[in-house]
Amino acid sequence: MITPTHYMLLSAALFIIGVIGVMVRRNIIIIFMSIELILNAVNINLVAFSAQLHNAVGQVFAIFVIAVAAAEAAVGLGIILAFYRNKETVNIDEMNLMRW
Amino acid sequence: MDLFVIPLLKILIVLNATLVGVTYMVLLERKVIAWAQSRLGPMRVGPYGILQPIADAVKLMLKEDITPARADRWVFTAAPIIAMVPALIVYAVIPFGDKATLFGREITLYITDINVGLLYIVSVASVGVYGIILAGYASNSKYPLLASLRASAQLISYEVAVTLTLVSVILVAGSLSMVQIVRAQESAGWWFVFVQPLAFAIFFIGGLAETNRAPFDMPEAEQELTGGFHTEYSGMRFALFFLAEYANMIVVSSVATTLFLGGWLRPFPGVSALSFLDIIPGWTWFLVKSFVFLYIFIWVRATLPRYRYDQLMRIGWKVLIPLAIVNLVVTGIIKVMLL
Amino acid sequence: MGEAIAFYTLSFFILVFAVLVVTTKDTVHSVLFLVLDFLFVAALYALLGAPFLAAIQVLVYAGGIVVLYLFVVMLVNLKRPPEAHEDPHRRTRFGYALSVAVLVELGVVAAYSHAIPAPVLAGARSVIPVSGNTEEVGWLLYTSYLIPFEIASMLLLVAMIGAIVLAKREL
Amino acid sequence: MFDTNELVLNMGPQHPSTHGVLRVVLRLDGEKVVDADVVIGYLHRGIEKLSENRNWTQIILLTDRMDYVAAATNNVGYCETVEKLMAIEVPRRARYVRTILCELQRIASHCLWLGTHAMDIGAMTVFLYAFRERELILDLFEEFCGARLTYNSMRIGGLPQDLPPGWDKKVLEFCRIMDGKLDEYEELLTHNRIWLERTKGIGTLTAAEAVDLGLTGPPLRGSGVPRDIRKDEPYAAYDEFTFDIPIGTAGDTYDRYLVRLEEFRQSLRIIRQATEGIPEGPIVGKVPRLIKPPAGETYHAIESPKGELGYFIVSDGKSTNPYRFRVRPPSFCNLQGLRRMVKGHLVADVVALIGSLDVVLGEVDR
Repeated sequence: MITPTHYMLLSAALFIIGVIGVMVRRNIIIIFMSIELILNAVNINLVAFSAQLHNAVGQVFAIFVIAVAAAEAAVGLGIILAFYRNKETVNIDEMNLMRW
Repeated sequence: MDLFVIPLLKILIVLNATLVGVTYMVLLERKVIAWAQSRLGPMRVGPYGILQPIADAVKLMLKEDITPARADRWVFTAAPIIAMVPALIVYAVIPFGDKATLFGREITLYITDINVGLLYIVSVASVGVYGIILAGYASNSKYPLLASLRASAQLISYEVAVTLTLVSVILVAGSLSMVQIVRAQESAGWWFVFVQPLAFAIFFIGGLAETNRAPFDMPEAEQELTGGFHTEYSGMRFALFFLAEYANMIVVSSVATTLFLGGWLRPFPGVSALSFLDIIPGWTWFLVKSFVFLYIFIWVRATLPRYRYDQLMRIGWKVLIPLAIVNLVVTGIIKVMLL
Repeated sequence: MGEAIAFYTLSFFILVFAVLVVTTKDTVHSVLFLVLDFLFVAALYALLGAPFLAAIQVLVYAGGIVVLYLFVVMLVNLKRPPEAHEDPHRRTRFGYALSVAVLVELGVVAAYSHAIPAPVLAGARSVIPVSGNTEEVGWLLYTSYLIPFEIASMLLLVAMIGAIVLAKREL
Repeated sequence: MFDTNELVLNMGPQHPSTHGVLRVVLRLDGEKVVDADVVIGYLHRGIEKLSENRNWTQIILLTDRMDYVAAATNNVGYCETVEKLMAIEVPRRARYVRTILCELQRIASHCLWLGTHAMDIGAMTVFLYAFRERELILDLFEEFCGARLTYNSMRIGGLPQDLPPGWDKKVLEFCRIMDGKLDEYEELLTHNRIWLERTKGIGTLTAAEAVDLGLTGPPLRGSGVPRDIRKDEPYAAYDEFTFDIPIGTAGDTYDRYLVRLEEFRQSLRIIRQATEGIPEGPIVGKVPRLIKPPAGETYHAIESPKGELGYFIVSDGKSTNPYRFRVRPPSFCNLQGLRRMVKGHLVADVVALIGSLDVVLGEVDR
């Protein structure tokens, strides 16, 4: 029997993998992808509870999360490109100036 | 038995029929274009060249499979597979007919009918873009890279217009399930092409662009980019791209048939005077309609020159998408106000 | 039983691909693993009885957002490896430690909730006059959550304009 | 595109639409052409130098190999230059036949141009239609001189042999067929929206620019300069026929296309007049047994399908081969316009513009 706890543990593991990616990697594109993993972890939780509670609200929230992820990806990647054009790098350790 | 064997058999039949259909689609294209150009087309292999696809397949399989020296080996291998798989799994939800009785058993002539069928098709088709992008990237060559940038921009832009037309069809039909959409046309008494002519036109143009067909075939424009994203491919991997393109054409024509031309329904299902046409089984109508659609694809290719990349984008964003939005809004207003 | 097999298989692939996303050196390969990961997450949604969300996940995530990532990775063709430079003040080990701490914390929370099962909120469904997953989600989106929905659409519009402004060289 | 780096793209020498072995090095910003460098010489065979070691008759055969899709025109140009140097009077019948051959050749060359140009823009059917009609002309040439591509169809002082019996009837029949086929091409292209969008406003050259770049032939006339050697300095029998010189207004790819299409019609008009009025008489003038022009130099130009094809020949009066042999090839000179034309356009336009200039690499490199 698969309970919501199983889904929560899966989600927690996915979340942590994402967090480790954010904390450890220095390539900003990979960091962005780790953030997507984190958002997916959240979505798994939402959908699991939605199934458990027989209520579609969790799925609605998951849709909002996806919308926010799309917005975040668009703006974030725009920033990466703008940054890359000026400094020829995507290494987050070299992004140490507030303006250039 | 009913849970596993019959669906498996259906999948087997549909997959094989698709692959055979695709190879013969290539022959049909060569023949039709040849006739348009006052030539004969392939004539050597078998009578009137009907064994040509088999010869082609054998040739492509026996050819040397070249991987460029500085290509990204894994991605280079994966790209044609990624292009081919979505083109094939879309057939899971396409209803080729209603029901048939075979060996005393009633069988539905579709693999499955899921609640979100249309959405499934759109989402699976959107994954097909990866094959092209990755092929261009992994080849480590300039022409394929340019072509894959073109292709991905083109596919993503036209996906918007095509999906918007699908939404207006969903509004009319009131369902996302492919079977339900056909049933809606049955109960409405006419095909949706008469209800949504603009959506049909946009879908057709968008379909040409989505399948990289002339006049929107710049991702593989031989004269500009020496073959486009599959320049560096040879042998069976090239064949997979080729098959994927034609399989996608068949998908687009099947979807158009289902959504706009009434799927397995006879012409004018509402007119009882034509009910003598009911003797012809539904799947025949489906195949005939799809065939007509495919023929038009080829015909367009034989006739029209190619658009330029920026013109293609202009048509997509400044003509098709606004038209599709207007069509959607008008459909919604009519649906709410009048019905 | 079938559900358990499906769950464990899907979870296994989700976690393996997630680890590969984070650890792979080649950014393009990383993006590909991300796509695979999202596809398996979509399969998990289907398993949870949310086919609409599964389709949206594939359509928006795999077919949209990740293509964007791939575009950026292809445009940002780096002449030197992106991780060549490391800030001496960086505390990687601290990052790992923090992550493990959060994992333990989440595990404890999950185990605790396992001990005290949440009450099943019945009756929430009866508010919705439609049946079927897609219809339910649609009904909720356009009634109770209409304002968040509109705000989300505004957010997307703002993000679109922002991305254009950022990425375009000259306006 | 986002990338700020310019992409250097090597178009050719192996590329399906550079019409042979042209190499264009493009500097691209996204898909926009920032600069283009035209590299030639892949088909250089040293025809000019080779000619200095051949006797005067043997050179005719070499001229075939320059513009190999319009070999008869090359032959006529060369023979007339030598005749001018030696002051040989060519009989009227020979001049008429030369005119017919030149104009047939112009149609054949334009057929090839139309087919490949349309093919470059993606209209594949026009290509086969145009080649179908070119085949009819090649049949006519085969009947006249036995060859289908490199004709060697002229001799100094006249023709190698008289016309085969019934040939003129076949030419008139061909003219009748061609009239209908031209409408067919126009139906497929002239008012086609996609064709208009692909060609209008692409590679626009003003009249002054075209003259400055030294363009001749249809590219020059497309920009509105009414320069045609057939009218300005008539050779062969052109002064005896009435025909018009089509000129364009905007100087873009579409105008060059229209000019060439009208040239099809004018060529048919000339062929009709010439075939119907062909005089009886000898086919060779008074030519000495040994061709050995007096010392001196001369330049003579004719209007080849591509533009002004000029021969500059120096004879020392002592040997049986030229002292200096130089060709002014129209393709080479027209190709100089490419760099100016492609700037600011897209990659797809580059192939359209190469097609629109109608270059033959055999003539560019010689």
